[in-house]
Amino acid sequence: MTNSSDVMIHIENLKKSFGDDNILNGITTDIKKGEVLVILGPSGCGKSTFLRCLNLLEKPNEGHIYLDGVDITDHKTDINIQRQKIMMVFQHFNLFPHKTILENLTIAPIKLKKMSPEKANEKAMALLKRVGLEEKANTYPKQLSGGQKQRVAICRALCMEPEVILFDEPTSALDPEMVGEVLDVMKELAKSGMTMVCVTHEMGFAKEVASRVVFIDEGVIAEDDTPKNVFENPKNQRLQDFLSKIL
Amino acid sequence: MTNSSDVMIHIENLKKSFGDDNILNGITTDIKKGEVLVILGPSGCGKSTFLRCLNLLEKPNEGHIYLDGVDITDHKTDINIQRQKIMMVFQHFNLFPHKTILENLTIAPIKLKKMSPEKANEKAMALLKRVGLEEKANTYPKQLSGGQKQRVAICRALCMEPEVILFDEPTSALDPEMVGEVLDVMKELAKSGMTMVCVTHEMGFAKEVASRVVFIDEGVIAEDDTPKNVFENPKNQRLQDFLSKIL
Amino acid sequence: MLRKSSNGVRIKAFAVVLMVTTILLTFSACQWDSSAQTKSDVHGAEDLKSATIGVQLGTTGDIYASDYKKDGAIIVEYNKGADAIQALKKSKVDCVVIDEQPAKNFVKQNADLSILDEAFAVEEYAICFAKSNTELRDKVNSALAQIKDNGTLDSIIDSYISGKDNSTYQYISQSNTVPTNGTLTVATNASFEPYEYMENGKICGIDIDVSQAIADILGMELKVTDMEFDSIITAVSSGKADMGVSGITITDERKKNIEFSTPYTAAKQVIIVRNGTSDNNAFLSVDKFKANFLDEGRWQYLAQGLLTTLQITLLAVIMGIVLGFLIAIGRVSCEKTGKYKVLNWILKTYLTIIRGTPTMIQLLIIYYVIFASSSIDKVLVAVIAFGLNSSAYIAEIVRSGIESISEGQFEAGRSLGFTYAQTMRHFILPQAIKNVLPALGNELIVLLKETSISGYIGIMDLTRGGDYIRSRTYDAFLPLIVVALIYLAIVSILSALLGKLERRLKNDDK
Amino acid sequence: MLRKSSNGVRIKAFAVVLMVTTILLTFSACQWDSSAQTKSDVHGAEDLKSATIGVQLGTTGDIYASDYKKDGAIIVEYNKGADAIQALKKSKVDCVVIDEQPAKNFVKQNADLSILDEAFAVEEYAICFAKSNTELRDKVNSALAQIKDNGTLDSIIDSYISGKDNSTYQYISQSNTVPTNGTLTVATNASFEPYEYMENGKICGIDIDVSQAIADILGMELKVTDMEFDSIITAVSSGKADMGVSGITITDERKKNIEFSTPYTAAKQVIIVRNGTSDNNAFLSVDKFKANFLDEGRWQYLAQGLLTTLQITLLAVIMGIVLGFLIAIGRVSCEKTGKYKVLNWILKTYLTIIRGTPTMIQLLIIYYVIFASSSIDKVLVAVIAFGLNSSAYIAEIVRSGIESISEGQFEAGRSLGFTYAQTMRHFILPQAIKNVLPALGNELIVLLKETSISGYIGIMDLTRGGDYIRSRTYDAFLPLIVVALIYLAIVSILSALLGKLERRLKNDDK
Ligand SMILES: Nc1ncnc2c1ncn2[C@@H]1O[C@H](COP(=O)(O)OP(=O)(O)OP(=O)(O)O)[C@@H](O)[C@H]1O
Ligand SMILES: Nc1ncnc2c1ncn2[C@@H]1O[C@H](COP(=O)(O)OP(=O)(O)OP(=O)(O)O)[C@@H](O)[C@H]1O
Ligand SMILES: [Mg+2]
Ligand SMILES: [Mg+2]
Repeated sequence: MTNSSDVMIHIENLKKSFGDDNILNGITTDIKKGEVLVILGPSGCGKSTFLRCLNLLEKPNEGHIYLDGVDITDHKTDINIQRQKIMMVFQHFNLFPHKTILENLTIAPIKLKKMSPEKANEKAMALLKRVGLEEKANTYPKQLSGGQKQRVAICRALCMEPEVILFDEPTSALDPEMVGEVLDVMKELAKSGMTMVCVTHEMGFAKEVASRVVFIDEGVIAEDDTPKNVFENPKNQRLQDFLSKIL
Repeated sequence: MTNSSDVMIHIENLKKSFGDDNILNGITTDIKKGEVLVILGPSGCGKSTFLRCLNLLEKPNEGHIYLDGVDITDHKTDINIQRQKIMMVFQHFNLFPHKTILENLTIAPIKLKKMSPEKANEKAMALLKRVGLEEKANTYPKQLSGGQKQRVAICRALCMEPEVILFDEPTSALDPEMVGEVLDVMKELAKSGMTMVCVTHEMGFAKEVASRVVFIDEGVIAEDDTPKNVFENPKNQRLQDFLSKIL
Repeated sequence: MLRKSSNGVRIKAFAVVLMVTTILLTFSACQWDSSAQTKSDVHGAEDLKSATIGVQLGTTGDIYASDYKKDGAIIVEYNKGADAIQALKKSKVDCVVIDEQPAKNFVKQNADLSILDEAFAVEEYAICFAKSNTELRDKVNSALAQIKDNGTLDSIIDSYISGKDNSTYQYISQSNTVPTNGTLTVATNASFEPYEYMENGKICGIDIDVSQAIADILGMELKVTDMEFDSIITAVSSGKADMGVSGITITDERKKNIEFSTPYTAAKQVIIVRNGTSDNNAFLSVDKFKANFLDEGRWQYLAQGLLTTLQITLLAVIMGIVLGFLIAIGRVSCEKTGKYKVLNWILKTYLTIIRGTPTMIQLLIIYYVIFASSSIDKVLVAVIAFGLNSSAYIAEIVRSGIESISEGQFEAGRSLGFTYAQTMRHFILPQAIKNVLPALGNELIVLLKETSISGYIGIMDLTRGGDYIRSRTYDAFLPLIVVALIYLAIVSILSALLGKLERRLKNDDK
Repeated sequence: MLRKSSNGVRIKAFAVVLMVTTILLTFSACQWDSSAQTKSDVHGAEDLKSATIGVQLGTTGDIYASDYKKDGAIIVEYNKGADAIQALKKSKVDCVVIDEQPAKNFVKQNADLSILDEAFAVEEYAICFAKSNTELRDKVNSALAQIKDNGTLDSIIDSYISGKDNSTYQYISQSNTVPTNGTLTVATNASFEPYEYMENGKICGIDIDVSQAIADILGMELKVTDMEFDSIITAVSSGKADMGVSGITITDERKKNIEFSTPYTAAKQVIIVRNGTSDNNAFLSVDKFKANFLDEGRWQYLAQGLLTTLQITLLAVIMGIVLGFLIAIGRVSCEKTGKYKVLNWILKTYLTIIRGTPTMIQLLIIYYVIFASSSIDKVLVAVIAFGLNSSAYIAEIVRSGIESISEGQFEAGRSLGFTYAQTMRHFILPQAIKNVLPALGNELIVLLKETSISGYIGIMDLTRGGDYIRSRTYDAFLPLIVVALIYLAIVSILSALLGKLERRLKNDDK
């Protein structure tokens, strides 16, 4: 068990199957503090499943995940407490349509962190200002464009002051003209030192921001290197095929 | 009242409005026996409405339509008898899904023309053979492709031995690879001397088969000429715009 | 269940008006070909021989009328006098033989019925004395005449016969002086209500009050002795009693042995017939309206019934919603987690049972089986029955509402660190509720209509209230129609509100 | 209304099994805390003074029990003896005072009840003779002993009291020879059923049969004379009649004047109490089952009721479908053509009324208002009521079915030269029917459940059948549960068939 202080998440032999389908076949890796990890892989290879295992939206069949040294796969761990450290941003935003933007941001801190509503509102407004949406605070999600929604979703995650944020194809449900505004927010976040795990097809983002790129194939990590090496000098045959298709 | 023997349909000052919307603003024209009339016009100009007025699926507000010398807009005319002379082929085929192809073809002759089932079947099979669908006789519409459905719909019209057939964009609901097979049937029909009125965006068909082309704009006939003149030397400004867009 | 017409409230207001017309027309049409209102063929007791006679089961009228069976009369026995009258009005029988007192009431309320002048059977009651005691007899006769004239006799009889329950008259000894003329001993047999019977250990009844009134006039003290009926005459003859007062019918046989006073009352059987005047076209008359709703404050049955109906509906729907939500949440949670298989089975079975059996049966089982031994209020029983019933339907509504919320909402909640229950509460249920509000409103309407079966276990709900008035006024039309109109009005109002709500929710979602 | 679980039939078969368990558990749980089955505190007539006494309204028991009111007893009067017994079982009263004969029946059927040995009140009936006529008295006494011994007396009494309706025994004069010992004149008062009363102009009854039996033994010809009750003793004393037989109670007073035979029968009031044995856990015993369903062929009520229910449902759904289709076609045609505005209004109003009022009210209006005057069969009334009711719901189902058929189908039909009606018939309706079949099936299920209110107008449907058995066996549990199971079974079968149909239609459309 690696427990050096700069490791945020330690993943050990993670396996996951749905019925007879083995999706993840033993994944072992460390995610360091402040690292921006980009995960690549063909459709259906298990990228989302991997991400969802990290905050236990899916229960792994085998293996261990240590978050800040705590084994979150242990039955005794209170997963709801651990999840507060590791937020997720979804492809389809999943904002709460019956709550205003501000409420979307503040409900979790208020209810779960017992933050005072005033403080939560202040914090939320600061975050919204950061992504340029402070004037939308009191509107409802349906009044926002896709890009705006995703920026709000990122703010919602940040509001909980997590240690890691997971992104599952955060731009692939967006119209092309909106992709940029979301990526900008993510880039800024990466620069601010946030630990991020991103599943994305935005190679530009990966090249510019990622500190490490992992390629998943057949349920295992088939390549794990710097973006430079991965894009310019891919060793794995499948990765080469994959890159030739999407670049 | 023009009643020369070679006039099939005489249309006199036909007006039609829906509520306050005046769609047809006084259309007057003759359709001769054996003529293939193609009607052009921008979307929503009233082409379908015009066609539907011809067999009284829409009731004109003003004007008269004489079919073979009979005023079908007259209250005293039995419209159900007159309609048997003037069949319609729809954009969405409108086959009867609960009846077999053969039944689709034979029900009208049997019920309306009191044709014996044997004779109707024989006739229907001959028509199906003509369009290459005899082996589909006992299947149901849902088992056919769009092109096959439209060919069946044409056979259904022919089975009633009409004097005129109206086509309302018969190919525009079809996948491109199926357009040809339907146009072929229509061309063959035109050559056989059938009087046809077609709304279509298939300019190739219009150029090749039409004996006359009519352009409707603002509810009146804005241009009425041979295909050659219409396509190569359009006089009306709107027609020029229209052609420049679709060619 | 109730799809809404797009035109909404205006159409409905119109509908209510048109409805009355339609029903009236239907009704008139139906009445038209019925030969209900022909005059009876019975004009006297003689005609009974070939008549169909309605009687109340087991009454004197029944016994007397049965004598005509051998002559070819057909006797139809009804449980209630009112039913016999109803049958007479509908020409199902030719006449009704019944006691005079109720007969008078019936005829008062039905202009198309008359009592034949010829009494069918009369029994006159008189006071008896020893053959030798004509002195007392004469005194008593003059006393009787006096109380007949001043109305005392009628008041006494009325208080026992017509207004027994809420009698306002009670004969109270009126002599202020101490009786000075000695004792008047009266023999009676206290087992012939209302003439003489025991109540709270005291002998009372018409005969006793009459005797008291006579004693007052004669200035004597009354002493009543109870004995066997067949001993009374002996007691009077032998002088053990001064007189016998015990509903004694004057017969020739008896006259040989004893003296009778003038009769003080007569128990009469009469014949009611249709008189040929039709009261058909009067079925919306002011009188009818008054009889059905204003007389004796009958509208209160409807008001009370409406309250009960609304009470049952409201409480039941609340119970249904609470239970329904719990069941739905249980079902969804079980299916989602795959755990608690037994709970899921139980819930599923519960739903299958409730939705596979009639509400009526559920009501009966809950009333007669589950709460058989407890003396729980019936309205509460109904609330529980309808609450359980609607809970099953509401559960399925809510379940489909929850399932219509995308899985992503769940994941968003959980990934923020909320527990399953918190996610449900804060994110899933608020959205689900909004989605199912129209369906819940519909369920309220369905339930309101369904509560009309409460009368089966004897609850005075709106339906039963109308039914009750019907059983008092012998008029089915007005009470039932008015009840129907009340239901229709409530349903229409609820539908209109529901439509408004639906439109607002739709606009909200835009 | 009835959403289907995807697992279909297998789940349902399981559900039925589990259901019984669930209900039994619920029931046991409910019974548990009820203090129903404690032993009564009444051990003899003395204890009545401080007891709550159940009686049947207006019976001798009622009158006698009322004597204890002054001592502090509480009298609760029930309309039916059975209700009083039910109340006793549920500890709502401490004991029931009632005639001996029905009491025996009740106790036979309820192991937890007993009759106290101490009879509450006994009236012995005997034959009376003139003081001087001891010779005849002795002869009659020995004749009475003879018919008591050979069972004739019991048979006579039984045939009048317990089995009156379906009596198999009738006393028929057994002497084959002509009576040779002269005439036996009997005085009676034929107005005391069942002892002596007039039937078809003849005097009959227990006393008459007993007299006949005695006359047969004595070899005498019987002659019965009807007279006033209080004249009988005089007639006998004076020798006008040989003996008096008229349910005459032996009293000391009478003994002074006449001779009595040995009593030939006794009318007894008895006290029924709870004996402390519980019959709770026996509610599924073979005996209970036998009592509820096998004895007296009671299952026939269910079978007959089920038939009636199915009959009403089926006929009503047919009527509903026919009417519903007509209304739907009318509505669609009116809206499409924009003509016949009045017809459209009437149809809309009809739908609003039917769907805005409870089925119960509709049933009552149709029974008591529309068909009040005709003697139409009640089942037919129900069929019409439920048919009209379902027609409104079916009309909306069909209308939405028709509207789901694309306009193009209409145009195709019309453009081929078919008339509006032909197009409807050949193209629109066949497709619409296929679309609405599942909804119609559902309506059938809803209707089946709804017919359970038919009992309200006195139809012996399945629900009422169970209710009827309940009123005979004083056991609410078994009959109602079995009825519920029958409904559940039918609904489950229909649901399964419906599911099959839906799957097939879905496959058809692929
Ligand atoms: N809840 C589930 N039950 C069964 N199979 C599942 C479930 N979730 C995912 N899968 C299967 O697991 C495999 C991996 O899914 P996953 O969504 O992780 O792929 P992915 O790499 O994210 O693909 P994409 O790029 O399309 O998002 C797929 O074959 C999918 O069908
Ligand atoms: N039943 C109707 N009621 C009201 N408006 C109608 C109706 N049918 C057609 N219209 C209107 O009449 C106008 C002409 O319609 P029509 O279908 O004849 O146009 P079109 O020339 O066939 O167009 P397209 O090329 O799109 O088929 C349109 O504006 C349409 O909205
Ligand atoms: Mg994915
Ligand atoms: Mg068109």
